[in-house]
Amino acid sequence: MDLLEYQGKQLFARFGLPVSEGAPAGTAAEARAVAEQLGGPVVVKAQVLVGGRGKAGGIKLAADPAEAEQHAAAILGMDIRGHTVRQLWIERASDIASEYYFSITFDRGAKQPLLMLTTEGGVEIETVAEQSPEKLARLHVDPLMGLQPFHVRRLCFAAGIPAAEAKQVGAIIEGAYRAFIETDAMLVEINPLIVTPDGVVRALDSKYTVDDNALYRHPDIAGMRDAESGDPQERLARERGVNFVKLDGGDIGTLANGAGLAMSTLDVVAAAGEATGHRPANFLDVGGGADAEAIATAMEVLLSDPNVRAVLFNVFGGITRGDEVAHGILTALERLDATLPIVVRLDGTNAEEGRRILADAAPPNLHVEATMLGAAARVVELVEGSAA
Amino acid sequence: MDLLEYQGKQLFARFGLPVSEGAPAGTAAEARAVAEQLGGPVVVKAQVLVGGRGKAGGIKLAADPAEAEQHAAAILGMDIRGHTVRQLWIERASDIASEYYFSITFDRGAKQPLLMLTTEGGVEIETVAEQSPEKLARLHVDPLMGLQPFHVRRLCFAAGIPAAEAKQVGAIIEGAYRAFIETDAMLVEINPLIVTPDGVVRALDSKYTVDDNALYRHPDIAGMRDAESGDPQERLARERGVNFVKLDGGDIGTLANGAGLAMSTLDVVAAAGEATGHRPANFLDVGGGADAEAIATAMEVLLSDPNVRAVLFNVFGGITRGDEVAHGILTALERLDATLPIVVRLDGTNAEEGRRILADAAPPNLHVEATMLGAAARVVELVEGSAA
Amino acid sequence: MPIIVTAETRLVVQGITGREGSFHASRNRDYGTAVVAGVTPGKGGQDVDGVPVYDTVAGAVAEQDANTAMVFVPPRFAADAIYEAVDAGCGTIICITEGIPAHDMLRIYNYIRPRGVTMLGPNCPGALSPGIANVGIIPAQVFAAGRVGLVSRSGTLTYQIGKELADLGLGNSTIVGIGGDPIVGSSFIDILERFEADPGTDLIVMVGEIGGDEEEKAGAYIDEHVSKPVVAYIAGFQAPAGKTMGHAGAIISGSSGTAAGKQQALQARGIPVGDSPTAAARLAAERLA
Amino acid sequence: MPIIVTAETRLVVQGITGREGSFHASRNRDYGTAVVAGVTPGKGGQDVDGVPVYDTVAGAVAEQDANTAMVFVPPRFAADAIYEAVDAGCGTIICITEGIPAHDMLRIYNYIRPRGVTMLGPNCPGALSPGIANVGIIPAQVFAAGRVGLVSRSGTLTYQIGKELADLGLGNSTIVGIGGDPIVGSSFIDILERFEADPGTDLIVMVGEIGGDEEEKAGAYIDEHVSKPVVAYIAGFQAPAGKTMGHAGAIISGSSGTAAGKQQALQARGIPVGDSPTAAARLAAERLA
Repeated sequence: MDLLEYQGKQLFARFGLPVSEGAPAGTAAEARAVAEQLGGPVVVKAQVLVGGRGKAGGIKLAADPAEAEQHAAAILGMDIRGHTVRQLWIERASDIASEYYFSITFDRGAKQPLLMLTTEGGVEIETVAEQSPEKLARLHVDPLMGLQPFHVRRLCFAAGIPAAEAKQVGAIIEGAYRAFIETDAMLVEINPLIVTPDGVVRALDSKYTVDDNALYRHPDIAGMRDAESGDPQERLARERGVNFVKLDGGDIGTLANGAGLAMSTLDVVAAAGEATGHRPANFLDVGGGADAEAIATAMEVLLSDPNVRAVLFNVFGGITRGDEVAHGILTALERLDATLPIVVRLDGTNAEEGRRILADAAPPNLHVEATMLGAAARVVELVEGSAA
Repeated sequence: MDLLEYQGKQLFARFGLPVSEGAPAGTAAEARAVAEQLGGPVVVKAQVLVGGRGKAGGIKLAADPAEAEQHAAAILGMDIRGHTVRQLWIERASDIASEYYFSITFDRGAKQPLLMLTTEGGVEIETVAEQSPEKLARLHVDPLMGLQPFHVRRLCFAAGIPAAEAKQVGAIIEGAYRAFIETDAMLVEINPLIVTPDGVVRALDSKYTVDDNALYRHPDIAGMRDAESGDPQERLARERGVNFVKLDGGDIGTLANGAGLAMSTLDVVAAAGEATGHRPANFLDVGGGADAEAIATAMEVLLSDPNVRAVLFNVFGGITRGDEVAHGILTALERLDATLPIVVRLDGTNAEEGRRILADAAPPNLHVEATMLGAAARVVELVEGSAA
Repeated sequence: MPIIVTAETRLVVQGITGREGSFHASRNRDYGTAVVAGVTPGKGGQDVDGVPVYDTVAGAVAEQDANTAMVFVPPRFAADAIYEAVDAGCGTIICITEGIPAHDMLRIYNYIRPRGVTMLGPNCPGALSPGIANVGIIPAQVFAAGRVGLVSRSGTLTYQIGKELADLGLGNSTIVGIGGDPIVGSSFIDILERFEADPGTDLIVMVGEIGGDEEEKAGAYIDEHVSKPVVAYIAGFQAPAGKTMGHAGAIISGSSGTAAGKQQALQARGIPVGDSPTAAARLAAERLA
Repeated sequence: MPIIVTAETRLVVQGITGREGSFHASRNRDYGTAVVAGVTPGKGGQDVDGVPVYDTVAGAVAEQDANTAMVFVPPRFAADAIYEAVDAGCGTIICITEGIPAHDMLRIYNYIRPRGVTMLGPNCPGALSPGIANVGIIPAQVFAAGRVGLVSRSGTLTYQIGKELADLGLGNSTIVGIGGDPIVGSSFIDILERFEADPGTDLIVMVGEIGGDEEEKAGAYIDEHVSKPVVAYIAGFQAPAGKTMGHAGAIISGSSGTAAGKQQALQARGIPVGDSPTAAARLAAERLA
């Protein structure tokens, strides 16, 4: 789960990291009120889960509350790379002498947290990594050893942090590491980490991702999820507990059991549809051991996309039983009164029984195929036919 | 550093372990006041760093404040196995249905904390270990894994803790483990861990030892040290920072550099003096790199024991330099106006120079010996001569 | 000859009294696996379908010589279960549970690795050595015994490829599901090393997917250390960046972890990559022909 | 042939700019040890008596190929220094510092042990291979080169026995101080195993003291695994129970850890125990005669 800048900063503050004083605002009037309370110049910042806010005009300096209100009004509702701005963060403006970068990522390759620090902050870290790799200090921390003082020293020495700032930067590294560990974070990034002209080091932005699987340990963070955001179909899927990802521009709904098979299904559908311009509309994994009810729910999510003109079921039963899948399909067809073409490929546990159940019911729009490639070809054929 | 019962219980409470309500008292009047505040029957408990308080009459049940005052007056000043009672702990009396035992020791053999739990509490754990070892559940915890729920379950199952109490006992194990780790404890013992007739589990006593080397991390615990207690000579040594242990019934003061050599010196002195009944009076390690001043201070501590009638210096220089030792001895003799026989054996770094310095000064009561065994024989001879 | 699950496997099932635990324990036993014990705290002394249940893994190890643990407990309790199995001396842990917090596995991985413990998963289907032993949820009926080693991050996709191989007359030495989480106990390289050393394996099929760089690393490893032919399949060419595709580990971050990148990396090492499970199986059959 | 400190030793001294660190670094170097670097954070780029100083151990390892670290930093910072040396890849750590919290060493021990790192100390005098290398504070002039392996929990007591051996014409292959703390990086058994394997060692002298049960365990180990003659000395017969005798590890708890108990345990295994350093040295000379 990705957090908005101000949510990340709230966590920063909880772990003792210095951030600028500020408050969130949902309306222009609120933005003005916050600016009045802070006094002096403020920065109005769009809160969206996407980069490039500044370039898109989502971050504006305001000299006074009136200007803050104007900027807020302009930014709210703005579309930034597909994300509508519904929330702002208003904070006291900062004087900046230098911009550093610090992050902790969950390095799955090394299986250890990776700390990165550079004095070349304020830009994309990939750029620094490419253009001046010698300026990017990188260090892994064995989680069983834990962050030791030497890690901090080594990182600061390697990045060339001036001695006068090393203590502040060190405390920020320690606080961020604690935050990373204690909030089950997958990413904690501070870019830029600024130094003010009078030598104060402060986090001016935050990028913060928390492991979805660990949210049960952090109900406060789970509560930060922005229920309003995102695609309506994905929201429906989330509400129904269906493992679903929408793909842009597709017209063939797909469903499989198991993430790998579901991904593979997309690939073979895309390959089959390439010549005629048909594409998969979604990823949907019904998971292991799905029962009839789960299948029906998944179908409901699939059909909520009006662009979907045919559906492919690709189920290879392990825990999942073919007879349950067959019942689920029939239940869904009846309940949703679905008439669009549906191709079913069933294999594995109780597959024969499942195929018999489908053959017995024999709804006219249902087509059973024996192989995955055959099913992909068939569903493309059917959606192409329905378009004609 | 060993803590008194009530100090250990204060730490227990800090880590969420249930203890009886109570307060310390230094006078009979204070004891009465505490009893009045608690209401109902109370237990008056002598606070000394030695076992067997109950048998010695140091723990008494009082039905009312007046009786608490009487018991307190009787217990204060009492000598319990060489320890004078100066402090009491007054707590609400408990009804006891069962007595369990739980401890965490620093197992240096296994290099891991060792947890022990048994339902046979209230007696010396060595007795349980000998007489019914099958009732004593033992489990090591790898500190890098940390205490996991399975450790707690395994211990409770192995000890046969009734299911109804397992949750409370489990919470106590978890709290005690946190206390053990977070206070740098060498021992955390609860004996007895009682179960009341209405099923409440509570720590009725505490035995708590904290690593001296880690006290700098725990200034609050360091402040619990009972400066008044112990032998006056050991107190002097502690004040002067001298590594000293008094031995009962000895008449030969000993000093060496390094703990191993100091122990060995005791052994050879004891062997040499066995026939004539002379024994070492102390262990004293001046440590590595002792300078003249440190030697003089150590000598001062040695001579503060009126039973000491001769002194053996056994120094094998590594970091410690023989010339410094020689200067220290001469300084001490002069400063303390010491006339008792002193045998010196110097070896290692700058030993020749040290021996020359001593030979040049040649105080009449100073005898230089070439070997450790020779020095031990000589000091016994001299103390035997001085007794004649 | 099989790897990981063998005729020597003596299995203890953690969470055996749960719905899935009991179902698969029985199924594994019926297949011929020595399912010697189950563990459910508080249910010690009971049995599940004749398999004795213990309160602790230590009890199961002491009384039944269990050497392999299969973890079926819910994700919140899975880390504890894994530690318990390791602490009790099980040298092999197969964790089926899905949804374990990544930081839990981060600690577990770094704990077990220097201690030489073998782990599959979490979020894996287990391992099957056809005709010998099955530990996990792999539907054994799909697979035939043979000389193809199969290693995969995915469950059902593995079954799919197993079936495609079987349709071409090829069987497997062992099918190993390493799991779809960001950190799993065994990497492709760990399993490749075992298949390379296994005289019963002639060819290896590696089934990867988007996310991470294990496939790329495996490619380099194969180039240097694997003498047997390897054929690969990668799923997720259609996956958009930044979206988790079912598996917590299946996510494209920035430009890294794409299926195309993995395919290129493998092909650059001379490892053929099929563009469908069917194609991958055919490549395997060609190599063995 | 020596053990632990050898001609291959390339030493980095942590805390080299301190009083003791600089003194002993120079002394070790003058003896012939390859003292290739020192570390003091913030003093990188300086040198101590010609030895280059780095800010980090990683720097010293990268530029000077240091493989052994000697720790001279104060106890509060010693755990960090040890972790730094391990993390930088030093395979041998010799920690002279006294007074490190026991829990720090508890974690360090359990961390380094499965990773195969060799550690002496804390609170140890180091190791000396006469004529080859000296790492630590052992006064080399006391010892002669020869074929007696010497291992001890104590510093000056070791010098005493070394001198007694030298007086009898015996020299040492290596003198190893394992340290006087409750938990030290290497046990008697670890060192006995190395001396047993060392063709340059003919006899081993083991110098124990009160506290713990390492001597008893060593006795059992010698009985089973050591073919070379072993002679022992134990200090602390006069020590009362419950008092720490200088070394944090030298304390008799209850009935365990007494010198008499250790002596009996060793003698029961047929290992002769001298009742003074002189007697122990004579026993060694007799065995080698």
